[in-house]
Amino acid sequence: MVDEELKNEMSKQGIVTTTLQELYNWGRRSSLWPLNFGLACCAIEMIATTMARYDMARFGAEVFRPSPRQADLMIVAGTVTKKMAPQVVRLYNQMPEPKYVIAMGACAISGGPFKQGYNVLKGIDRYFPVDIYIPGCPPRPEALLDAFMSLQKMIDAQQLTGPNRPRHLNADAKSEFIVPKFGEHDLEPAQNSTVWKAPLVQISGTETDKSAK
Amino acid sequence: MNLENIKSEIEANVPGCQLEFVLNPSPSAQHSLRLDHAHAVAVATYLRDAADLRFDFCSNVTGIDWPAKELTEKVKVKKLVDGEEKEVEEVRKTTIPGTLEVVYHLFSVEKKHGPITLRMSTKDRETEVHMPSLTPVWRSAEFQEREIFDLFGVVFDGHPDLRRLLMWPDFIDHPMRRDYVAPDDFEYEPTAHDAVLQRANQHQSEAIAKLASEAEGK
Amino acid sequence: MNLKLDQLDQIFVILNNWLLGYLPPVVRPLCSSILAIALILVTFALLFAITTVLERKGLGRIQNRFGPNRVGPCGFLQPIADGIKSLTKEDIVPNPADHVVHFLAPVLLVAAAFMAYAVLPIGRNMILVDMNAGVLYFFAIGSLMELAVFMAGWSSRSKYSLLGAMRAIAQMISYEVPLVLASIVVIMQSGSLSTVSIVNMQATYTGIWPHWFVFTPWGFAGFALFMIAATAESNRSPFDLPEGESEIIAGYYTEYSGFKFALFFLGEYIGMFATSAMAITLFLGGWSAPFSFLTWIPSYFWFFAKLLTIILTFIWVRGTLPRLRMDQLMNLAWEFMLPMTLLNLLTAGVWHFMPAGALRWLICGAMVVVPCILLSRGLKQRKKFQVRKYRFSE
Amino acid sequence: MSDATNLTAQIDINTIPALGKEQLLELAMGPQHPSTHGVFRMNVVLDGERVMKLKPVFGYLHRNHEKIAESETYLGSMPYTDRLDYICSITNNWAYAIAVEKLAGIEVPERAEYLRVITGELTRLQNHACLLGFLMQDMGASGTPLMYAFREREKIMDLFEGLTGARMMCNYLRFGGCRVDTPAGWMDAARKVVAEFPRFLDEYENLLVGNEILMDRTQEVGILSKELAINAGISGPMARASGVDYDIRKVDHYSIYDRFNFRIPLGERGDVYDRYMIRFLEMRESIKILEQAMRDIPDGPIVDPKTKIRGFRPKPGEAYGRIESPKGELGFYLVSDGALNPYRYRVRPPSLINLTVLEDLCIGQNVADVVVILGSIDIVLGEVDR
Amino acid sequence: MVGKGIIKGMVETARNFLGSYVSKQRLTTIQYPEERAPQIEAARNFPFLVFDGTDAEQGLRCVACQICEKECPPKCIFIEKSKDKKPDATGKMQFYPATFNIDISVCMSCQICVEVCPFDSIKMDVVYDLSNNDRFAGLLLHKQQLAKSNEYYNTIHPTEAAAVDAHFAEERAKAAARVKAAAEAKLAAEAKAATDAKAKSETTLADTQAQPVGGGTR
Repeated sequence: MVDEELKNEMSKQGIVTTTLQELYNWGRRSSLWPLNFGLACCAIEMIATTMARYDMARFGAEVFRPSPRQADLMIVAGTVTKKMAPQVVRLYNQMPEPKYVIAMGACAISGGPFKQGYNVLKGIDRYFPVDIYIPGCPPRPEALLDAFMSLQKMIDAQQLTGPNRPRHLNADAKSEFIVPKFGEHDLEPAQNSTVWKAPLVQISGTETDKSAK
Repeated sequence: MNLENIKSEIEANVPGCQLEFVLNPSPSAQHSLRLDHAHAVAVATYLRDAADLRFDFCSNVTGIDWPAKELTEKVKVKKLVDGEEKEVEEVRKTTIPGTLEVVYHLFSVEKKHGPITLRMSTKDRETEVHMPSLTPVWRSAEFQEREIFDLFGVVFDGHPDLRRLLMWPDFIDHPMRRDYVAPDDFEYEPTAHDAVLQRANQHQSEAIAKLASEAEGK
Repeated sequence: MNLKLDQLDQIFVILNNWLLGYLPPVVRPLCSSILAIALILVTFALLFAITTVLERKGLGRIQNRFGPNRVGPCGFLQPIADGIKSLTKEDIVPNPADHVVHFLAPVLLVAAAFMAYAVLPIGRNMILVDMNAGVLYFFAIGSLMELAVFMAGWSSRSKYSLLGAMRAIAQMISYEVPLVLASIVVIMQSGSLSTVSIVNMQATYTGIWPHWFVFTPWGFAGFALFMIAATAESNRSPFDLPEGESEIIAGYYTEYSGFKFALFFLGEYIGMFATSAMAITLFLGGWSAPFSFLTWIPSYFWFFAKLLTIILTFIWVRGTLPRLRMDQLMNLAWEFMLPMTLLNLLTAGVWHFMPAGALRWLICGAMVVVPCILLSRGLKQRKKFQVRKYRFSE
Repeated sequence: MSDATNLTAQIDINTIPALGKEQLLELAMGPQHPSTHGVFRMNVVLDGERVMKLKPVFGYLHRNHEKIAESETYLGSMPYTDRLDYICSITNNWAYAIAVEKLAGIEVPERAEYLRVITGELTRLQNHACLLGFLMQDMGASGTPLMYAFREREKIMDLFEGLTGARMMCNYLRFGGCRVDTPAGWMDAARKVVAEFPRFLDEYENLLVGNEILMDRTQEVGILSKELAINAGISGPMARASGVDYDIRKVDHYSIYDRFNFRIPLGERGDVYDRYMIRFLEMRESIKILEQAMRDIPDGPIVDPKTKIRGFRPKPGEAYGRIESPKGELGFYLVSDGALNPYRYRVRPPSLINLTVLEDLCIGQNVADVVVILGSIDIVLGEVDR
Repeated sequence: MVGKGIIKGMVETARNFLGSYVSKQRLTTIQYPEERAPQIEAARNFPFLVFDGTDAEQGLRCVACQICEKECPPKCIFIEKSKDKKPDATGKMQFYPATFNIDISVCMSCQICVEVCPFDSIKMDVVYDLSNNDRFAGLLLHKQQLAKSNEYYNTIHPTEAAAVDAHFAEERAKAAARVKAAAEAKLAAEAKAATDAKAKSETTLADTQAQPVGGGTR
């Protein structure tokens, strides 16, 4: 591996160095094919992103694959309901590594405005890891493009070896996640505890004067 | 189209039916008729087919949950207290039994009039939740009655395909009932209020207790 | 000057001979073939890469947008990135699938698609094998691709794959018939199954006009029918039912991922190039120049120019038309394409036996146009479809 | 590493009674399927490619809108209505506003009515344009018509953003009026968009209306009879394609639609082509309404000054209000018990009720027709499942 | 003739293809990171808090009245009132928010908080490219992130901000007038008290009159 300084020096002198890692990361990031998969309102903005005005195709990402087997990127666009959650997790499991997830919109991140609904999953990251979150309800198409570029940057910065290597290069890391089952009252399990690590919120939880109100 | 006239017309043509006129005090003045279970289908068929009514378009079917309500009213009662007749205030409690109500909104495509509103109630909310289905009269009620069966738990007798519509088949609750308690998934509520805050706090204390017990176990 | 241009035309042949000159004569034929095969593989793989970009950019332009323009200069490195990604992608074989067949299907598809190039003359004297049954060989190889498709659909054990494979088989077999029949007229006329002699026949000129078969009534009809059938054979829009994404997800390759999926993509495009090249060979004069005064331009240039034109038309059609339905596809094949190709055989016969002149043109032209109108009207009337008038309520 | 489950191994066979024929293929289309317009599932039983049985499965986008609304204030539910039929938020606002106005007896100033009509008809335009695009997408037209439709939609989205601040979730209407008045120059921009819209329609007509493939795929496919349409509660363009002369804009005389001169196109056969063309013609009529409304719009207040934003409590009672949304009859049924939030809040979703006849339309058709029929019904899952 | 419609369609797409090279109408793409669509004034995305002057803490207009917190439909605002007071935009002593959090992973950009705010302190921002990979900390905006200056508000919503500024100027003028009036009243009262005292000493009558109260002491 060539260190940064040397590389800069060489590129100044007109020598372009490309390591295998860079080539690999470049290939991965330049060819992110999303899964043709929309859930709710945000899906319309996702479609709008691929349309003429915003044209996601410029990044080589207009190849919306209808089959998860051929997709690299899952854009969770919309509310994930509890009835839908097992299917979403299954779709994620069916995607081949390396795979990435963008949680688009409030609902996909946290359940959003429908958070308190009995059939709404409070965020898809309860069942599998999400790489980029886009807040907004719905996020504008530009926001999706922005998230897409952040994802590309994230891929670019990945080291293929060492402790920080991405999941798909780590033989110990799982690429398959538990698919929840339909229970009598709720999904079982309600979250995948290996993925979902919510901090114990002390912001409101300990506000006794507020709860007394 | 006066609902009173319609009522008397139905009563004349469907013998034995018991209709109750339900007044709607709001400015919309959409009053309604409450049907009895035994004659509901007959009345509905009459409404659909009668030449001057022709309510052929059942637009909307709604369920409403009325849990048992305890009314407390203070009543002044004359009582003999210590041999003396006195007016005493007494708190009288009356319980209005809970019921599940289904509301149908009808329009006429042919005559272009409407709406009229029909209602039906179940006997209670626990066991006697049956009600005749009007799907044989209006197909449009099919999915809506299924939805009410799903979310309120009203069982429609005579419905061709009464399954849960929105929730999964193994689900056992009826979430639109007002006493439904949603499952506990309040792990992360940074901006919680009121009821949610209580649930979140409860969750939190449980989680902390669990952590503590785990630590003890170790 | 002329000599030089001739050399340019034959540059690959000359280079080949020059390279082989260093080898012992025993291995020369083998090495020659290997060289040519390598060249074909590289050229058409490159053409595949360019076509995917052109298709995506062309569709983009049709749809009022840019299309890929960020990866590499003007987006032309896009296929390379796609390739790298596909190569490094995890390869999933579903547990219930037949692993061996699942693996063999894409390999067979690509192999079959490339094998078809053996008999396609890419330029003057540029052909791998000048087989005297070249056309026959081509269609035989074409059926191999159907086998590959069915293997893919069957081995995946997925319902969508199976539906896709069923559709693909039905479609490909149905269109095989008009495809072959449409090309028979050329064989009748040229009296040869060899692709080289077919092209050589067309590479002569009257004045400045070439003797391409497409410039005869039967040739034109044959070309049109051949192209329709070829579109169906290569599963391109509007006949892309086997992979009709809005209906059956991705058809027979629904369960394929990673490089196997890329191979399917490659195989489909290579197959499409091959059928288009066959159409060029049969009807458009192969590598011959469109005007006699343009013969100085190297022959392979003309071949690729014609190929690119056909590919662009494919892209254009894809950008415009909705997909047909299965039964309509079949109706088209059996009720329109088949009778038309059979009548076209008759036309070609009449053309052959009539003396040259305006009358021949008139009769043969009528023999093509009249049944075409009648058949299409019949098709339309039986289905009773029409543009409708609507009433309004005030 | 590889996944054990097959893609379609999730069929719920219990929902399809066995038919005793071994050649039948059970196929679950959805909930993730490219042409179910979201998360909708159809359990289809196929004989070859012919549909023998079809059972829709709902609830994959059941977001408990009605339950949530019972704990929201009346105004607080307004932004939630945006997310019902998320393609046309303003008509959803409108239906809800009309129901609340009926419940509380609120009058709407004239300018606000005009603004409602203008934004509502713009919504109808973009909904129908998108629908035609999606329908063509389902037929496999590789996105071109959809792209053209979205090109026009973006112009209308710009208008919405200029007026209401958001592209999709406008949250524009208020009880007794509208939220904000038009900013300077907005009306001119809107006039320009409306004036250019017919050009798009012509382009569309050239591209597809006379297309033989389109006609062959849509004519005599998915025929819905007039009687069934009425009995099954079908409303909107779908009912009108079957010849039901019922447009709530004409029947209920709500808002100020009486002032405009427009016609209702009616179909004869009730097949997919009619449903497609009725929407196409409706767009032309909407343009007429828009032109008249933009010509006549008066100055004045945009909201009834008596209505309160906070602490709005209608008297106990109930009301059912409905409008002609682009999808059909969108109704809201509200029961008030005099509190800050509705006691019962019910949406009458045209998309769901129009799906009642899906099985009737699909039986005996080809599997490729199913997606086209579904597309022609024009559903939005946010509204179907709420 | 079959094929006429198809050819018509092909011509249309060809026209668009060629047109994309000459006309902006037929090439509508805005190449996002480099080009951006012109900012629309009414646009809204997430709320922010306006502060006057330069100090975000001191100039914050919010008085922690918690109306927005209550009215927010998805309940994504969390406010904690301060214990002490500070002068607000018009100079009155008011509470201020000790904590003001907005969970933008829940916010639905409905603008109701802006509508109900009586102090013009919460407004809608137009920034949309907020993608983040931090689920918890990255999407919970605190007071420091939310507070943005009035100048910024003026740049993104000029018309609206001008009206608000005018309103505030008026309020401030009124407040100043009130202060002045109060001061005058105080002076007058003092003078009166002096004369009263004088009178009192003369008349020795008990002073039962209430103190005259000036404006602005509320």
